[in-house]
Amino acid sequence: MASLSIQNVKKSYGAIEVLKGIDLDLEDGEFLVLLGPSGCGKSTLLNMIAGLDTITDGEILIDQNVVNDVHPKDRDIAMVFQSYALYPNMSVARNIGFGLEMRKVTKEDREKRVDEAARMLQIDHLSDRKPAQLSGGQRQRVAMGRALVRDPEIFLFDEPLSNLDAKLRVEMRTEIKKLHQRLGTTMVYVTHDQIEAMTLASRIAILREGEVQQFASPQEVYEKPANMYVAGFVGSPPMNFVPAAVVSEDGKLGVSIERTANGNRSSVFLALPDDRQDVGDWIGRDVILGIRPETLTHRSDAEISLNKGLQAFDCQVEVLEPTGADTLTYIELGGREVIARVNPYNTTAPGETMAFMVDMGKASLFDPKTELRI
Amino acid sequence: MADLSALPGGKSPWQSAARFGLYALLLIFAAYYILPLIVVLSTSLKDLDEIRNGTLLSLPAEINFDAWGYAWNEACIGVSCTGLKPYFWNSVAMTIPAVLISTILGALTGYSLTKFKFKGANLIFAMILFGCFIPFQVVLLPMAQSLGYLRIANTVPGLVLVHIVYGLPFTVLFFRNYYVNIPDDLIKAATIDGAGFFMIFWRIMLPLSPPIIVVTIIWQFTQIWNDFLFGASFTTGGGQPVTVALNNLVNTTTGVKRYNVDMAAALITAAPTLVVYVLAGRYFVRGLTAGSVKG
Amino acid sequence: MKSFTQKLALTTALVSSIALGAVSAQAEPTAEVLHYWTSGSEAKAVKALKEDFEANGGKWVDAPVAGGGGDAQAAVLRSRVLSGNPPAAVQIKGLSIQEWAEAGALGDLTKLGEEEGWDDVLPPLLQKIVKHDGKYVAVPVNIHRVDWIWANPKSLAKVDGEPPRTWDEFNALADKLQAAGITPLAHGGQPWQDGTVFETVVLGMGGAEFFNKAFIEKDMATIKSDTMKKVFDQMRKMRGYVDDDFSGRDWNLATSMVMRGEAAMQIMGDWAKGEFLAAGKVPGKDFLCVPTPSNGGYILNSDSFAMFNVSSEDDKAGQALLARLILGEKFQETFNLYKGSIPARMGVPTEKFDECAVKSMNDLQSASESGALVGSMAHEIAASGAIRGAILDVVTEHFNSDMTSDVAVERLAEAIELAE
Amino acid sequence: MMSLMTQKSIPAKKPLSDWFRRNVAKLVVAPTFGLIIFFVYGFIAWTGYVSFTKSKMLPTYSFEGFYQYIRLWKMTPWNVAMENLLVFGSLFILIAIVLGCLLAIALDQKVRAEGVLRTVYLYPMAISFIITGTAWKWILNPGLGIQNLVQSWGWESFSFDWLINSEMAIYTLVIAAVWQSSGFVMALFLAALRGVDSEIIKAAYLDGASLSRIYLVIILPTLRPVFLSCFFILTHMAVKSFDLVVALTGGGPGYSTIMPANFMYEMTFRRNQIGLGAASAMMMLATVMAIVIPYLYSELREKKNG
Repeated sequence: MASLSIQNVKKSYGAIEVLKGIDLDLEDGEFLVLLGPSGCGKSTLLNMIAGLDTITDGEILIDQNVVNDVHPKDRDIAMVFQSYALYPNMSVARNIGFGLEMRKVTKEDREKRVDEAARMLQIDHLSDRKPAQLSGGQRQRVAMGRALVRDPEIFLFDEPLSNLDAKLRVEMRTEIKKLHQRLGTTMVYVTHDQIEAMTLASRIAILREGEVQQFASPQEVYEKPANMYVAGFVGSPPMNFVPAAVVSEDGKLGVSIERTANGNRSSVFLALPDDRQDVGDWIGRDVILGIRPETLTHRSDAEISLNKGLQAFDCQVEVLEPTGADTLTYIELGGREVIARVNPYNTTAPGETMAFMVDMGKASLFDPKTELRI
Repeated sequence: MADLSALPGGKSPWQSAARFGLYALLLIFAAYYILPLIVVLSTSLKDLDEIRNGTLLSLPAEINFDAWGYAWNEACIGVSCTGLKPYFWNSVAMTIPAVLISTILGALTGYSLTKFKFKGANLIFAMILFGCFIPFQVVLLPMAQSLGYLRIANTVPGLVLVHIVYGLPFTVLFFRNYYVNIPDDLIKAATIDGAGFFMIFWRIMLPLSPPIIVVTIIWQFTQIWNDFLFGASFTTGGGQPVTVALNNLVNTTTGVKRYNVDMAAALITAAPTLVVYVLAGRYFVRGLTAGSVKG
Repeated sequence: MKSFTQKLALTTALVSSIALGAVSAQAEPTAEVLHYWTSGSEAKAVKALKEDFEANGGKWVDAPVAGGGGDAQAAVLRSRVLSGNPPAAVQIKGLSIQEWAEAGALGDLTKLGEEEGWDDVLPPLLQKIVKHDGKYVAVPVNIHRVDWIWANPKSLAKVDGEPPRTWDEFNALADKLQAAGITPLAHGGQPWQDGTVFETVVLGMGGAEFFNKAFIEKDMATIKSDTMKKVFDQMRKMRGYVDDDFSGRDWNLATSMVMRGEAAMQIMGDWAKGEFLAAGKVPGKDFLCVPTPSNGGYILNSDSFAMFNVSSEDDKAGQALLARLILGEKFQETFNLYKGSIPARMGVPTEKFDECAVKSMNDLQSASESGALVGSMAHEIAASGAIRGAILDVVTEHFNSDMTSDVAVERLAEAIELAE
Repeated sequence: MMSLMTQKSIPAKKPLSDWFRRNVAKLVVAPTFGLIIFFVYGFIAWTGYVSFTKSKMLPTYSFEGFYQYIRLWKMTPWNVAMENLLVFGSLFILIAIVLGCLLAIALDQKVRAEGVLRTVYLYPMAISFIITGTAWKWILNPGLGIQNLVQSWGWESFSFDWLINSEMAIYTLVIAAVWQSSGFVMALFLAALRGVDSEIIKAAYLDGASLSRIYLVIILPTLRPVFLSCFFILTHMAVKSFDLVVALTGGGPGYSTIMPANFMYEMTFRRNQIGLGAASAMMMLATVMAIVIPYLYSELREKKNG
C-alpha cells in the first residue's frame, strides 16, 4: 500500500503535447479511476505511473519517493492490461508466477502464493492450461491473478473489462470492487466507461485532451460537475443542457427559458432555491441550465409542497422511450431536446401536454462561454 | 481457404471437368519443375557409354553409384584429386556459424526495433532493409580490402563475416515483421513482472518465434550454402566452399569429360539444401503464413 | 611412411639446393600458385610442374580457378592483391603483366635472372613481355602459336580436300565439306574463341603490319579500312561453317568434335594439340596441323607466371625456386610436351617434340626474321584487357547476328576509342 | 496475502545500470547497424567515389568527374545490358507472379498430395544455378535437349533453338529464372491465401458469386501486400542476376544476354577498368533505388499510421 502523487506531469511527443500538466494526489488505499474518451491521455498517464513511458516534465511520487527514473520492476506495482497480455507460451500457473520468478522468490513460496491467488480468483483448476485454451473471462482472471500474486504497492488496471461481454463485465466489476475492499491496496484504473468509474472509484479524475477536468469523489462529480464536459460525460442518459437567462421575477431569483409551443413563443420561469442567491451577479445574462433527467419528472403536488426546490411547468411530450423502471420522455425546452425520467404509470401519449416538475436544488448552472460551473 | 464443395450447390456438372483440368495443370507444372532434377539425377546414375549413346532424358538402364563415390572421394579439382569431400566440410564450417550468428543478430535487432522503439528506429530499419538490394558485385573490391585489413582474407572466418553481414538485412526483415505483430502489452507485462531486456527476449519472445526462426534458417542456409560469388572471389585452393569446388571440378577435365561425375557432384553439392527444403518445406510455408511477409 | 617421404623430400631439397646453389637453408620454399590450367592437357602439364617443385623441396599450394580462360581468376587475383595477401605466383600474361607491374604489385626477379643468364636464353620478344622497366617481373613458360588449323585427315579425305593455303581455298573446302554433311568448322561460341578466329583472319588478309597497326597502334584508318571489312566478310562466311550448337561450347569440346570426325577443322592455338595428344592421337596421322592461311605469319601467345610482392622468406624462396625451375631446360621440355606448346627458352633439344611443334619452332624463327611475327590480340599479348574486350565485343556480336561488315567496322572503331 | 508483505522500499538509482537499461535496445541494434553502415553504405560510398576516378588495374583516388559515366552510356554492351535487364526483368517478374499465384490458387483447392507438389514447386529455390546450370544448358540446347527429343519423337520440323539465337536467348533466361523463383512466389501466395478470412468467401458465395469471381474480385485484391512483397523480392533478384547468366548463356550468343551485373564484373575484373565497373555498379544501384525507396517510404508511412 502506498500513496501516489502526480505533480504537474507533462508528456509530449515532439510538438504534440499529450498531457498538459497533471496534478493528482492519492491517499493510501484509494481507488482512483482515470476516466475519459479514447485519446485523452489516460492510458499514457497510467503507463507513466507504471514506468512504461518516460515523463517529459513533472514528477511522480510513490510513497513520497520520486520514481521518474525508477525501472518498472522496482516500483512495486502490478498491472492488468486490456489485452490481458498473457504469455502464450506459459501455462496459467507459470503466467501467474512469472513476476515472482523474476524476483527470485523460492519455488516453494512461489507455488504457495500462486495457488493462493488462483484459488481466490477461482481459477485453480486451470493451472496447467495455456492461455489459448481459456475463455475471455478466464483469461481476465489469470491476468488479475498475475497482478494479485505479487501483492504490490499499487495496482494498475488499463481498461481491463472492455474485452468482456456485458454480463461478465458486471460480474468482474464487482469482483474488482470486492478485491479492493479486501486488500485495501491503492489502485489506479483506466476506463472510458462512466458506470465502471462511478461504481469502483473512491475518486475519479476526468481527463480531456491531456487535462484534468475534475478530480473528486463519484458523488461530487455527479452532482457538482466542474464543467459542462464532465456533466455531459458522467451519467446516462446524460445531463440536459438548456439555454436560459438569469432573471429576477417578483423578487425571486430564477432562470427564464424560451420555448416555442404550437408556433407560440413563450417562456418558463423556474425559481432557484435560496441557497443559490450567489448567482445574483448574473441577472440579465445568459447561462446554461444543466438538469439531470431524474430530477425532471412528472408533477407531484405532494412533493412540491415538501421540497422548496421543485418547480413546475407544462410541456408537450414528443417521444416516449420506456426502459422498464422509467420511461424516458422527450420534451423541448429552450430549443433543445430534453429528457425527463417519468414513472411509466404517469406518462401521456406523444403530442399531448403534460405537467412536469424539476428539482432546481440539484440543477447546475454553467457559463456558456467558459462552460464552467457557476 | 476457398473450399466451397461442402456448401450446398457447390456440386455442378462442371465440377469434375474442372477438377480434371486442375490436376492436369498441376502435373504439367510439376514436370517443368522436376525436369532439371531428373536430368541431373539420371545422368549421375548412368555410365559414360550410356550417356554417349542415349538421349538426355532417357532413364538409366541400371543404377550405378560409381560416379557418386568418384565425385566425393577422387575427382580432380585442379591438380589435387581429393573429390568434393574436403570442400563440402569447408562449406559446413562456413555455413553453420554464419547462419546461427546472422539469425541471432537478426532476432535481437528485430526485437529491439519493434518492442523497444527508440527515436529513429524506423529509419534504422529502412537503412538496414536497403542492404537486401545491394548488388554483391559492388562490394567485392572494398570487401577484399577490408578482409585483408582484418587479416581474415582467404579464410573461412572471413567468408563467415561476409555472409553474416549480407544476410543481416534479410534476417532483420523477417524477425522485425514477425515481432511487429506480437502485442506490445506482453512486453509491458513482462517488464512490470520484473523481466529485463534479455530475459523478455529469452523467456517470452524466443518461445514465440519458432515459425520465423525456421523461415530465417532455411533462407539463410540456402543463400549461404549456394553462394558462389563470394566464395569464388575471396578464397582460393583448399579453403574454397563446395560450390566453387564444384565449378572447378566440372571445368577440370583429364581426358574424357565425365558427365556422370559432374552431375553426381552437382547433386552432392545440392544435397544439404534439398534435404532442408524437403524436410522443412512445410514449416517454411507455415512460417511465412505466421507473418513474415505481411505488409 | 610419412617420415620417409619427408626425409626423401628433405634429401632431395638438400641435393637440389646444393645443385642450384642459392636456396636459403632455413626457409622452406613455399609457393601458392594461382592458375586456370584445369583442362586435360593443361592439368597434366601443371601437375608436372608441381611434382618438379615438390621434388626440389618446395611446398606447392594449389589454387586452381577453373573456367572462362581466366575470367574467374581475375576476380580472385584482384581480391587477393587488395587484401594485401597475393599468391606467390600467378598465371597472367601479356600486357596484364605490364599493368600489374605498373600498379606496383609485382616483385623483382632481376638478380635471379642475372645469375641464371635469362637474357641469353630468352627470345627478345618474350623478354619484352616479362620485363617491366628493364626488370624481370615474370617468367615465361612457353610459346603457343595461335594461328593453327587442326584438321581431321579422314574428314578431309572424304571430300578429297587439301589443307587450305588461302582463305579462298579454305572457303571452297568448307563448302565441299558442308555439302558432304560434315561440319566444316568446330567452334565454341565464346567471345575469346570468336576473337581467336578473327585474329587469324586479320593476319591472313591484312598481314603483320596491318595487324599491328590495328591492334597495337589502334590506327583508325586501318580499323575502318576496306581490308577490315573483308575480314568481317570472311567472318560472316565462317559463321556459316559452324554447327548449330556452338553457342557457349568450351574449346576442348570443339577439339573432341574434330577428334571424333564430327567436324573437320578447328581454328585454335596449339593447346588444342595437347587434347589430341592426351587422347592418344598421333600428329600427321590422326590429326593435321596447318597454319591458318597467312603469308608466313605467326601469332604468338605465351603463358607466364608473374611473381607478386610477397613478404615471407618462405614465399620468396618459393618464388625463386619456381622461377628457376620454370626456365630450366628439363621443365621446359616436359611441360611443353604435355601442353602442346614450344619452349620459351632457346636451346631446348627438339628431338622429343612432334612435327607440329617443330614446325612451330621453325616458323617462329622465320616469321621473326621476316617481321611477320605478331603478338596475339585475343590472348592479351598485343592488346590490353580493355582493348581486347572491346574488340571481342564487336567481333562476337557480329558473329552472332546479321550485322553488316560496314557497321561492324564502324562499331569496332567506336568501341576501341571508348575502351581506355 | 497481507502476511506476505515484506520490507519493500524503492531502491536508490544506480546511474550506470540505469543508463544501460535505458539504452540496451540501442546497444543491441548497434552492432548490426554498424556492420550495415560500414559494409553496405561505406562500400557504396567507396564505389561511388571510385566511379569518379580513372581507376584501372587497382583503385586510384584522383577525382575525374563524370568521365566514366559518359563513357559507360556510350558503350553498346552496357546499353544492351540495360535493355536486357528491362526485358528480362519485366517478363520474369510478370510471369513468376502470375504463375506463382495461379499455382497457389490451384494448390488451395484441397488437392491430393499437396505436400509433394508444393515441395516439387519449391525446391528450385534451394538450388543454385551453379548446380542446375548444366542441366538447363542441356535441356535448352537444340542438339541435346528438348528440340532433339521432340524431333526424335517424329516431329522433324520442331525447332526450339532460343539458346543459340541471339534474338531469343534472353527468353531462355526468363524460362530458367521463372523456374527457380515461381515456387517461392507460390509459397508466399499460398501462405497468404491460407490467411484469408473464410467468412468473406462465404458471404460472397451467398451473394451468388462463382469461384473464379470470388478469387478475382474478392480474394486477390486483399492480397495486395503479397503482390508487393513478391514484386520487390523478384526485382532484387532480377537486378542481381549473375549466376544465371554465367551458368546458362555466358552472356552469349555474342553479348546478347549480358546483364548489368555481368557487365560490371567483366569490366572490373577482366578488362581492368575498375572506374568504369564502379560507374556501372552505381547505375545498377540507382535502378534499384528508384524502385525500392518509394516502397520503403510508403512502408514506413503505413506503419506510422497503424
